[in-house]
Amino acid sequence: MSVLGSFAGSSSTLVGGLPSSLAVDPLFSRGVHWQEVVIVIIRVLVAFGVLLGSVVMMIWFERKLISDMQSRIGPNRAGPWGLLQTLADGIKLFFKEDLVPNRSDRFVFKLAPYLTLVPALLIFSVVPVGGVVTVAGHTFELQVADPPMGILVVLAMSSISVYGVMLAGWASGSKYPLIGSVRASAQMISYEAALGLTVIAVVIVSGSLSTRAIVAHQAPAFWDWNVLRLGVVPFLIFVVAITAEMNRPPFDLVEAESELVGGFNTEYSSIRFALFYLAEFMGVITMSGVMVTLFFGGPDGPIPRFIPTSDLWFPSVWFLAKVFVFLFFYVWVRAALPRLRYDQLMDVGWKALIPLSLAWLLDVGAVIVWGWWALVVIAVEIALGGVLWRAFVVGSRRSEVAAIYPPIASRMLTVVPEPTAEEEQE
Amino acid sequence: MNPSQVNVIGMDLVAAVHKTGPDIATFVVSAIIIIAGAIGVVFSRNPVHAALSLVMTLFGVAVLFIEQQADFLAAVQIIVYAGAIVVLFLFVIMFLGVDRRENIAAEPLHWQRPLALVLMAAALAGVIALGVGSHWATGQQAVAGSTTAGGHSNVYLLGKSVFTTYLYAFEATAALLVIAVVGAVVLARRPSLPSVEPETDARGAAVSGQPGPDGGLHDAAPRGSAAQDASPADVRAGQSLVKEAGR
Amino acid sequence: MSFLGFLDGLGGPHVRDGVIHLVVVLASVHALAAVTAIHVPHIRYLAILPEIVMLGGAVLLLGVASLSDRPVRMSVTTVGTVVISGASMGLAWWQWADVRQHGPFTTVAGAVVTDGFSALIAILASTAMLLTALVGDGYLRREGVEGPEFHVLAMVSASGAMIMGQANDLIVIFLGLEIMSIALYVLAALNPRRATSGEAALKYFVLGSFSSAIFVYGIALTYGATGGTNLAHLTSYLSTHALSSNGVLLAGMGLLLVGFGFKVAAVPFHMWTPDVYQGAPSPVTGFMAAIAKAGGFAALLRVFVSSFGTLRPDWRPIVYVIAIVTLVVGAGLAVVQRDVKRMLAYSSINHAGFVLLGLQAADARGVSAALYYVFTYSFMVIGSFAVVTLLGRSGDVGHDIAGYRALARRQPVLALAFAVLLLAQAGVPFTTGFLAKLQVVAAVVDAHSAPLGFVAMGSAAIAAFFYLRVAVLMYTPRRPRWVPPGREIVFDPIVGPQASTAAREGSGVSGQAEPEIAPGGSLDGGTAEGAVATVPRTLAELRLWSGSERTVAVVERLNADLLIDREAEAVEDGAGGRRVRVPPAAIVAIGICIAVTVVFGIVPGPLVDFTHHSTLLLLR
Amino acid sequence: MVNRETMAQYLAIFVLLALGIVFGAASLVASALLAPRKQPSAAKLAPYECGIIPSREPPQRFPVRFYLIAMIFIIFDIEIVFLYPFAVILHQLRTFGLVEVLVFAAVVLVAFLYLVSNGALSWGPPKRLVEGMGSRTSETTIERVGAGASSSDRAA
Repeated sequence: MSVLGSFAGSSSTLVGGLPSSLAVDPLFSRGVHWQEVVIVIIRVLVAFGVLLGSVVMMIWFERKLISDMQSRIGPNRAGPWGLLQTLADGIKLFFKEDLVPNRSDRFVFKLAPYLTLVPALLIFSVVPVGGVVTVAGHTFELQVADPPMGILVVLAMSSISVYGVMLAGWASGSKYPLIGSVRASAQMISYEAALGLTVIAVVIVSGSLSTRAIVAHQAPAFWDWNVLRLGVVPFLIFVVAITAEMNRPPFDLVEAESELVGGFNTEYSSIRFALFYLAEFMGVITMSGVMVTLFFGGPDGPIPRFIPTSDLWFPSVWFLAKVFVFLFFYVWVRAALPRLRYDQLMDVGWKALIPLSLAWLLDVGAVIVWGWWALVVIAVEIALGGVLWRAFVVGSRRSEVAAIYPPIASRMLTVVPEPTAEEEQE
Repeated sequence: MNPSQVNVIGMDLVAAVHKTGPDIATFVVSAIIIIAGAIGVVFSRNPVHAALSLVMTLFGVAVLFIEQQADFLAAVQIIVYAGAIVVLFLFVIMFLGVDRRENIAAEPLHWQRPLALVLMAAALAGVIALGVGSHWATGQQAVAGSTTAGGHSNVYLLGKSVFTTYLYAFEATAALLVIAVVGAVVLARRPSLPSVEPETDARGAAVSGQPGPDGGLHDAAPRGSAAQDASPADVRAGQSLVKEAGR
Repeated sequence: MSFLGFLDGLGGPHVRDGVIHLVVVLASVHALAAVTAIHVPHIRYLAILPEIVMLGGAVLLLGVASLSDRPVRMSVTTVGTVVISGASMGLAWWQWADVRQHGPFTTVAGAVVTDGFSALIAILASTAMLLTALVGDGYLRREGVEGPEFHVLAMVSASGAMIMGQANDLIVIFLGLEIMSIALYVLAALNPRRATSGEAALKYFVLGSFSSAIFVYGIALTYGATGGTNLAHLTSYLSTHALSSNGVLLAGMGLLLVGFGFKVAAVPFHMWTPDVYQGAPSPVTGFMAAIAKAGGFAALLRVFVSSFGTLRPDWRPIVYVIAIVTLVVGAGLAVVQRDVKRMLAYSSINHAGFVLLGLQAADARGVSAALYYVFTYSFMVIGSFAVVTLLGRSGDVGHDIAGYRALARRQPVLALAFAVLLLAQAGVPFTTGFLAKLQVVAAVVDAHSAPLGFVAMGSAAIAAFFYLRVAVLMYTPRRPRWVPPGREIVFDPIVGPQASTAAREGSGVSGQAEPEIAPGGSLDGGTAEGAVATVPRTLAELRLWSGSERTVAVVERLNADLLIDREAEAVEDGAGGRRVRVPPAAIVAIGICIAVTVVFGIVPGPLVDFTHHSTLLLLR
Repeated sequence: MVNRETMAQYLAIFVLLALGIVFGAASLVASALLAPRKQPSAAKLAPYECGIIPSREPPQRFPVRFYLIAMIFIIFDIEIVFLYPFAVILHQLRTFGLVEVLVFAAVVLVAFLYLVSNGALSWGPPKRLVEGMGSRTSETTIERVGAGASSSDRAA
């Protein structure tokens, strides 16, 4: 309990920020000093560079790991162990023809890659990647930005990222991209709800939306990480939802090659295609970072007693290590699992994840407020789960479809009789 | 809050408030974004472009919210409006086949557009007159209290407000959501009996095919296997297949 | 214990705590709760019980319907709705009694006020719901509309009106308005067999949303001018600040008036009314007329008379003008209508003008009169549309006034009921309609707006004409049954050129469609009785009639589609005209409406006292 | 909390946004400079159809169910938006707040039940096939083609 008490104190300083006396009228004191602006710009540049570099590495890592898992060699020509392969591919794409199909909506077609790239990039801004550092008298956290609504930036951007896929498919003016984008947009909004609900569970325990505060609440050691504190289930839901949100395997129906050629980006070539590709892998990295932030204590080490966390480098190392685990996980899943069917995908999202995550977050709230009496809530929820199941059964029964086509055999074999004279007169 | 006291404080602050450079810059930029987006919504011939312009406007409004320190509202603006409602618009526009350019030339009431312009000018003048020459009780920090009074975050205060002052409104929203759902289903439904209008009936009888056992939800397209696995349920594509088979 | 000691030795108190944590993860989260508490609002449940019952009932009905395999039977939903609205009404009466004894009170952080006014509106809304459930039962069976959506939406809509009646905060008023309106938009589209139903819903929705937006803007400006949305705050703020010429406040008030004006169909904002009333399913139209007016006027009276009371000099002239225009346009345009529903729509605009008189008076007497008017009008309009529903037959079509000719011969009871309700709307003495008109006019004359009273009486005279026209037509004998094709063109002094159309239909020649098919004739068959003869009943007859094989097929199919349940329901009387079967539930509903209208017209005391006391409690 | 500190945070986000856009634009410019300039052939610009010449428009209509999905999503999104402030102040609101939210969630759950039981989420392949059409003759084919023509008119 002493541990818990200490968080409560730390949280109020982090969340509360300045005392109210200083915030009498923010209009007076809103100016931002130029030094701060410079620091901000430097931070952003560094973060951007690091992110781009890690994307390049990630692509290489994925290809290499997948080939290992499939007993292939993978890229091994460009650079040592094929490390420069991604770079080479990128450069190659610059030299390719930039086609805009003649049936396309040109403006939207050109806009779509940005709408995919920018959200993936902005999500990274709220992920705390390290501890507190002091440079030239200015103390700041290793994090691009820590707005008070931090985690909502993630959700807002993931809801914006629907646009990229949706518009890319529609603007192409072609069949397969359109189908891919229809699937993708329905899929993404479906899993976004589950995503939001699990994040709420996290917010309930930490009492703040700021990512830095969420991380601070998970100090000092691994048993206080939200993954355990919330009872693992929200984390599992989050992992599934985020995977589907990014259209990663096994939820990559968007670009199911066997059915849809290349999915929503079939008509894209050259650097526009590269931007989509970049955004996808950037999403993998940033979302892994979000997961670490929300559930695995961000840059905190597992046990502070043995391994220091207050150092300049250790937090970042911890963070990278945790993120790496998730990156490995994604590649592994891609290699191991087959793609879902569309109805299975929708069923998982709507019939399992969303009800479960809603129930779980209410449970968390009930436990906080009522303690053991929350069991009553849980019992009621289980009963309601039965009711929901009943509704699913009714729904599937009501929408049972009559096959409109006769059996193939009869279609082939029916002999069409010549109309008799009488019938013709009739 | 005692109103008279509020008024005194408000009056005192009117003179004192002045905005700093970044504030003005933020405001100007987001105002341009908002207005450009709004103009785009009105003048785009392609509904998809109009919807995207709407997103632009919403984004600009979110920036203004941030500038007013309403962080949470800004996030909600993006998540709900841009992320859900305009997506629904786009679904309807793109996937239900209304994404065609509108023919604006056809205008049943030819005096309508000049009248709209006049009314718009009048409304604009009214708004400006109101903004400049009137007494506002709100707008100064002191009235509603700081948006982050007492060291609490914006969300905290908003939540407090929702669960105390506006509790009844909050619960009433649930009813609103329920009828929204019922309405969506009712309107997406097809009749279980044939239409009574003779014109539609002559065709409707042929078109409606099988109304299904329950009068439940029906897709706009015939529900072959194609519709089931969400591949294109294009009406014409389906029919021309039949046509080919018939030959 | 030794285990914990061991852990202590291993990793210190952190580890120990952590292990406890892992064991009872959920339970220990409990300890995170902070100490500071927010002062939560006190809720007195009596104030919101009618709404809770109504909304809860709707949600329950929806849930039950969702979980049963086959569609819930109509009798079940109807009985359920009647029980729920009855319970809600009972609770509203309880509120009324409580308020009479202990006085009004506010609750839920001042967002809700319970006084006689709100109790009256709750009683009115739940009664309207009950009557509509009775009327709707037969209609829904006839039209083959399955499922509980009608009842659910209507109940939610009714609770929206109740919320508007008891709201003490502009935000709550807005939510009540939206809950009421959105449900009504969907209800208007409820009959998927008629394209006009969908068209009506679309028009209502687009214009209604627009007016809602205006309303919200009004709220925003009012908030800007006063710094609050709570009506009590508004009242106290305006009484302590001399803001009468404040532009923001006036603009906000004006926009609020526009928003309300749309809902109650006052004249510059009435454009939707005729189309929507005509297109919406008939029981819905009656419900809509009652509920939208009740909710709209409830909030309008409360906001303007009570909160903007100090600004009377500013808004009374506006209401004066709106009232005049509403009275004149409503009455004037109703005269030229040929469709009964459309005529009733314009007449409802006219009635809105009368209620506005009460608002214009802007005192206790005016509010009392307005309440009385709204209360009694609801019964008249629901009853009228109940009759219209019954006469509409399958498909809810053929509301042509010409079709009402000689109704008294075929269905004397129904004709009598309709006549009584129409006369009551016209303001004939010994009905509540007369008292209602008398009271508002008296109130407005008292409030030194006598010219307005004269205009109102003039419009009542015009209105009497078109109500009486229908009443007289119902008692006018029918024309000869069979008119040979193209032979005779009858000019009817009352219905005018319509008669010739009817004659053409009688000949089997319809204006719009192919001559042989005569769809107009078959559609109007029930009421425009000349048409009855047109559609041949047997194949042989048809062949004689047209001689074309193709026509046979087309007409056969048309008949199959159109006459499905007419066969089952319609009972022909000897004269060849078709009687409609009147479901018992509808009889009960119409009976209640007429009883209220006539009984309280003859014995005015109780109802007048009722509305009078509600007003006193409002103004306290 | 607000003022300098917060504004600096948002400034960083906007700088990152600008940087992302600049990066995208720069790479497009680079591609425009480096890519081959020749006019692509008509075949290259045609929609990709696996080598088959496209003969009809891409589909105009998708099942209404997609629209219903978006509708349900809005409902849940609004609920979620209300839950965020609730989550932040639950520790202060305690039982009261939780009960209010449970009521809210229960009402929304009924809406969800209604949607589900109306088949809005039944994507699956039909579990039981009902024979909807008799065996085929030339007559039925003609009928079907006729029906098809009129229904495509309606869709258009």
